[in-house]
Amino acid sequence: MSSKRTGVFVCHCGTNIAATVDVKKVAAELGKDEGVIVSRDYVYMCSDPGQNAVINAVKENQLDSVVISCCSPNLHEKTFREASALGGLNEFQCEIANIREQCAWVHRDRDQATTKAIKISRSAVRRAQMNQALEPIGVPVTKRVLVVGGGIAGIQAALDLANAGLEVVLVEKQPTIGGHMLQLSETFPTLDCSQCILSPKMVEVSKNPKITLMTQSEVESVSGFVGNFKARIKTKAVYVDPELCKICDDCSAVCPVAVPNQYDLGLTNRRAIHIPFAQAIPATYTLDESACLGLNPVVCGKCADACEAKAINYDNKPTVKEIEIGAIIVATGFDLYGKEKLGEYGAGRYEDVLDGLQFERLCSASGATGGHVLRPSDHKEPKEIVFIQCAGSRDPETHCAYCSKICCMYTAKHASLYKHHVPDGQAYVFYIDIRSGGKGYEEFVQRTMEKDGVVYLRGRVSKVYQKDGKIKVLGVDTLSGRNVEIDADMVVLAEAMQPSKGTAEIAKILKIGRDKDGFLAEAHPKLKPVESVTAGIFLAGTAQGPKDIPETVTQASAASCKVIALLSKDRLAHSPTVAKVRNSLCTGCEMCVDACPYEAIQLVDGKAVVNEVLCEGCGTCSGTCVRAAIDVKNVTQMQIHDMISAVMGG
Amino acid sequence: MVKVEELRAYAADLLEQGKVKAVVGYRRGTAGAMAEPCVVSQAADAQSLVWDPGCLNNLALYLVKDRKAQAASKTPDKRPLAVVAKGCDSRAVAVLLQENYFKREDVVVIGVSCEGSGVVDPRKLSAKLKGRTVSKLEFDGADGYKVTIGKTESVIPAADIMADRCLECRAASPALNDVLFGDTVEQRAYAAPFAAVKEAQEASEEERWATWEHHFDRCLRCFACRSVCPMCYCPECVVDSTTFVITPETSAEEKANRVRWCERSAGSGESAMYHLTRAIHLAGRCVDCGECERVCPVNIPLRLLNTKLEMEAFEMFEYQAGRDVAQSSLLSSFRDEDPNAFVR
Amino acid sequence: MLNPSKSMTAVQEDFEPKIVAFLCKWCSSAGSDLAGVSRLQYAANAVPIQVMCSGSVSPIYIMSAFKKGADGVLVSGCHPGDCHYMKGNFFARRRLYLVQKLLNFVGLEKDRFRMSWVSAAEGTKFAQVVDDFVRDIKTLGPQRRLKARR
Amino acid sequence: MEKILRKENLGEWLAALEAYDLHAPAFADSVWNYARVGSNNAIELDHTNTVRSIKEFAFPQREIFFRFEQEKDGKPTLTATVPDPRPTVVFGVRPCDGRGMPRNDKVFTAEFKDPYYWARRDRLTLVGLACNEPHSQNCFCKSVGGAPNSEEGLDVLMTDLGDRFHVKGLTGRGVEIMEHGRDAFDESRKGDKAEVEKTHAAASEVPQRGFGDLSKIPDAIRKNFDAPVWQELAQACIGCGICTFLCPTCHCFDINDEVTCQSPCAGERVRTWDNCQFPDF
Repeated sequence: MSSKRTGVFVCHCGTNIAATVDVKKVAAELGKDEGVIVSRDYVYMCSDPGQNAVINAVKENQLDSVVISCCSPNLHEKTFREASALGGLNEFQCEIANIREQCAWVHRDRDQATTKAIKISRSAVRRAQMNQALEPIGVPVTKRVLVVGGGIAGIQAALDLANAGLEVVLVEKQPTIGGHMLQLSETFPTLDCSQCILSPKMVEVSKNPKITLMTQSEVESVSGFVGNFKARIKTKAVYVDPELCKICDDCSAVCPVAVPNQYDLGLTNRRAIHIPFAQAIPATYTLDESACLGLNPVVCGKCADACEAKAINYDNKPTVKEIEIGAIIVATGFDLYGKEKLGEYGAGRYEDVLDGLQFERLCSASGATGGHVLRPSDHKEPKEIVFIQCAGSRDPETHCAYCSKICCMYTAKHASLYKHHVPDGQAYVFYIDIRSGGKGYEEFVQRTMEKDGVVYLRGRVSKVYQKDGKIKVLGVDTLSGRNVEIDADMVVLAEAMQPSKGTAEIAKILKIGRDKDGFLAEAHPKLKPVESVTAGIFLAGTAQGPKDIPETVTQASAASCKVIALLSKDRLAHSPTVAKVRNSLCTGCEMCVDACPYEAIQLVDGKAVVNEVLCEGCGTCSGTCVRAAIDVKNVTQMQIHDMISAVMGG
Repeated sequence: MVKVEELRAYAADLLEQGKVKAVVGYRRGTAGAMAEPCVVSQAADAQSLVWDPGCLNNLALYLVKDRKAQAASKTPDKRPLAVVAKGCDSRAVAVLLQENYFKREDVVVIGVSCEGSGVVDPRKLSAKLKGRTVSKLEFDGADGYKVTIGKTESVIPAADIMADRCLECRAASPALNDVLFGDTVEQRAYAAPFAAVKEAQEASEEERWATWEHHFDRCLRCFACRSVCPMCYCPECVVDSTTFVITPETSAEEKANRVRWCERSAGSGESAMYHLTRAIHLAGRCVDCGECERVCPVNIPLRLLNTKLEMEAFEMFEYQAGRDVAQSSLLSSFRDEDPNAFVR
Repeated sequence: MLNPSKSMTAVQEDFEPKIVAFLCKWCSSAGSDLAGVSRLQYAANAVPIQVMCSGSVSPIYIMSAFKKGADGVLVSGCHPGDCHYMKGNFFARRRLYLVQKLLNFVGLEKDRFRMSWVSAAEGTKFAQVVDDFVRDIKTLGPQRRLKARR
Repeated sequence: MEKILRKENLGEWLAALEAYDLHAPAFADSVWNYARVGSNNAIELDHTNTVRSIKEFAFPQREIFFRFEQEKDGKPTLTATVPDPRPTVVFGVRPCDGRGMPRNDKVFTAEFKDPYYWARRDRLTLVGLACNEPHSQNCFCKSVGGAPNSEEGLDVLMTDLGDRFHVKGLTGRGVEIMEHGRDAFDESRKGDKAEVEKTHAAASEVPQRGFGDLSKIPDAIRKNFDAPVWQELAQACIGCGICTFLCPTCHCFDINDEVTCQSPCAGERVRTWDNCQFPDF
């Protein structure tokens, strides 16, 4: 009957599969199938002996197809395809039957699980027996990288890539790069000045010839595939020419419009024309069009008159630039959870209830108060200050379920900074527990408690309200069991970290997933922590999950490293499982042409023709064609037909 | 009122001037009052052309036949072919053009408006006459058909024997045409659009299945429905390979890759597979010419399957087959606001 | 012959439905992997067939599964807008909307065909979708209508 | 044997045949076809020609030859499935349809006796009904050597005499079923015979579509083999082949293995109607 020579290998995965699935029975049943020459089970197929078993079986029995019944193909398809290839088989003649994630792990009843495992394996056999030998299609790669987000993660990635000789386009929404790190005063645990360690890197970015910096810009759309993406970058109208701007401040001096300064989190005001930070890169003033008096010289035009360099031009328009890149690193960072959502702590209601970043600006020499900790309400020095940890974090009922990871540390930092600024003041910290894993972290917290004499109260705050000029903070110290009541001058909330506003949209544009908390999803929680699910797109920094600066930098470098490896080749292997037209059936109705998401199909003298490089093998064409005139290689309608039969026990 | 002499003259003229290789039209034949298709290639023969409510066929089919013949021929005749087309037939031509099956210049559409009369449904007629055949049939200009059986003449109310599609028709005049005979009539005051389907789906699931199982069981799998359908022009039918044509460029792989979705045997399951697949493959392509139903020797109400889908297409996706040659096909397009509630 | 299950509304515990589940590789299959990693328990009746995209699911697959005796057919893909291939699932949605209408029009029980959006992050939802489907089909009993009789 | 059957006694005769599967013309889905007779034994005999012919009573559209099964690397086991039907009587067979049967008999006997066909055929009794008038303007039995009252291929011929039928047993099987219902019949009286002949004669008088002298046709075809008329006719034909499915004497068939399970390999070998005009015949 069948002239096929198929080998089936059923993995126990220790007891992961064997505990619920009768692997011996699966192997035995599959052994009875047409064309199955070898059918074995083994405790760990992915181990060396396991892989060798495949290699040897292929050699000894001249197998023409192999099926491994094991874990999800996402984990070991590559492993076993390579093993089959070592045995002399074309890698595309190896198929994986997922009997772990989709069977053993989700069922208890041994008989049912075994029956299902047999069906899954059998349909894989039917498919494998009809697989063609295929060779990967070589695709040239664009050795240019798009880095989205100019915070410390983006900066680090851009520099690593550029230093490896790759061209980089760094896109930042704000007028300056630097991100939140630029707002910080000092960094834990060493308490060195944030801007002092960041600005050299920022300057390096602006100086590096390999890096094209695009501020006030956003990614509008991305098309293509790994090695060959096309991106459209939209840049807001830039009214001040960075080349000409001398940063003399004449413009902002005459600007009649004052608005809250977002870089100081509203603690100060700025002019419509302004420079975000003295260290801003690009080093230039920026005209905030939403605040400016209509960009209409007739109405105002003071700044243009004041500018000797003639750097200001109100007529500039937004621009859209299309760039070709080979890979993308997404580093869109975080936002604070938002005071408005934390009413229970008086946030938003009381001026002197601040969030962490505002406190950073109070401590920062370049900040609102020139580095003096003063109450926003009356500019008095707070003598009693309360820090509340986990504001929004670890609170599944009302806020975020996750731990924002850095708050314990920065709260300790804040408390200790406060003591350095106001030695005679008293600081209290409400905490659930202290998580200070990290080099020198625990010691830092201890110092804050012992040397700086900050009072740590283990417990949650029950009430925050204002009473005769003070902010009353009621809470409980669970260690002593006492109720605590503090008349604070200032309250600082260690707000939860959440993905930055743009994250959802960028994820949509890039077709990469997000996790349940909205952070960008990595391809594998352990083994692919910087890869997104989409080939060629990588993740760095807090967009992927809460982390501190060292971790962010590490991940940024890791992501760049992945990109460098990816783009080190001149050609990428494009999967050969692409659509194929059956000419004798194609009537040129063009339905597949309309349906193809990649414009990979054209009509050439009345017949559909597939551009194999553009084709991603999604099969939408074959689902649309009423004549079954187009099929995806190795997922043909014939294969699906037989897989259905197998599943139905036929 | 269509003046058949004018139609004949026009056809004769086309042939005389050699503008077309032939005119496909209707003539009196052996089927009693029901006209039969004819391919007229001599101007003189144009006199045999007729036009009346017995002209049931959708002649667009012959454009398909001709294209296949030309493709196979060593000396193809590139001259255009003319067809007499009713409203629905002209929509079929439109779909074929939309699907690039041939070019506009390859066809001359001689439009005829069915006006008030529409065409009769032979099934209804047969049901009324218990299988006896009618020798003469004409629309009495009002709301009835004058039918002659043997020597006896009688008038049957139009609504009783007019084809459902004509009762429901909203475009009785061919929009796509090179010439139009008869008065433009968009709709007749009989049934609402999709009335038959809407009535059919009133029945319960069980009743509906009882009906369709009865029909699927009776299917002879003669494939006359497929043979008569202008949209079933595929070189090979997906669900049945009797039409498979092996050409010189047919590769071994292609021959091997013929899936047996459906067995030759008739029987409810196999026949359901065939009819349902055919219906879905006609979604957004069926112009409701009713031919599949007419040629069915056991009178399976096939039209319902197709009109059900056309109704959904119209109501959910604002799509009408053959409305616009330039539109992209129902199933190769989508809108973000397409129904989503049925998805879990 | 009317399906004897028509009068039944109670779940037939003894009856184990055969369900074919077409899962798109990027979302739903990944989602069911997640269900596995999270060790969620759900009914073993649905056997997955992984396809690249829900957009590749031809109506004939569904008809064929029913003809071969499937008690239910599930097609699951990425949420609208999240398709790994940008728009494959939009085509699937329109196509399968019609399939579902047609099947029910000839009297196949509405609940026998189901479509769902399950993202790679929705392991729990996947398990839920399968369990709901199996429960609904158990109340319907075996599918005899479109099954080829031999 | 010749008898008279009053129309009101028709049911009585059918009732006497409970040992048989009874089929008679019925008007359903707006066509005439043969259908199993209901328990009330009420049948209509005012039918026109049925759409489907009687051939399928001996040559059904789907015939299972045998079932096969084969364990991997094992020997195939075959189970023959020769039908064992109840004896069957078909009423109201039109003489033209009846004349088809002997031609099919030839086909399924010529080289070897087809057991499947004959298992059914041997238990089939055909009760014809003479046509008193053509049922279609296309009737042409006389041109092909038939007649509205042809007895060929029938086991019984009934002739409608208004209030009663004249019933004539033509074969052993025919006489047998008349014997079963003997109480339902009356002896034919003097004059009946003449009336029957008169009726037959009248029917034969009605003009039909004619082909003239058949013997001339082969020669005529040879002469006009390349005549354009064929082309013209062919152009109108859509090649559906339904004519062959409905024709009483078309008997082309196809034999397929229908695999119901791929492993272990199992299925049925079936004979189905086919059409010698189909591209893949």
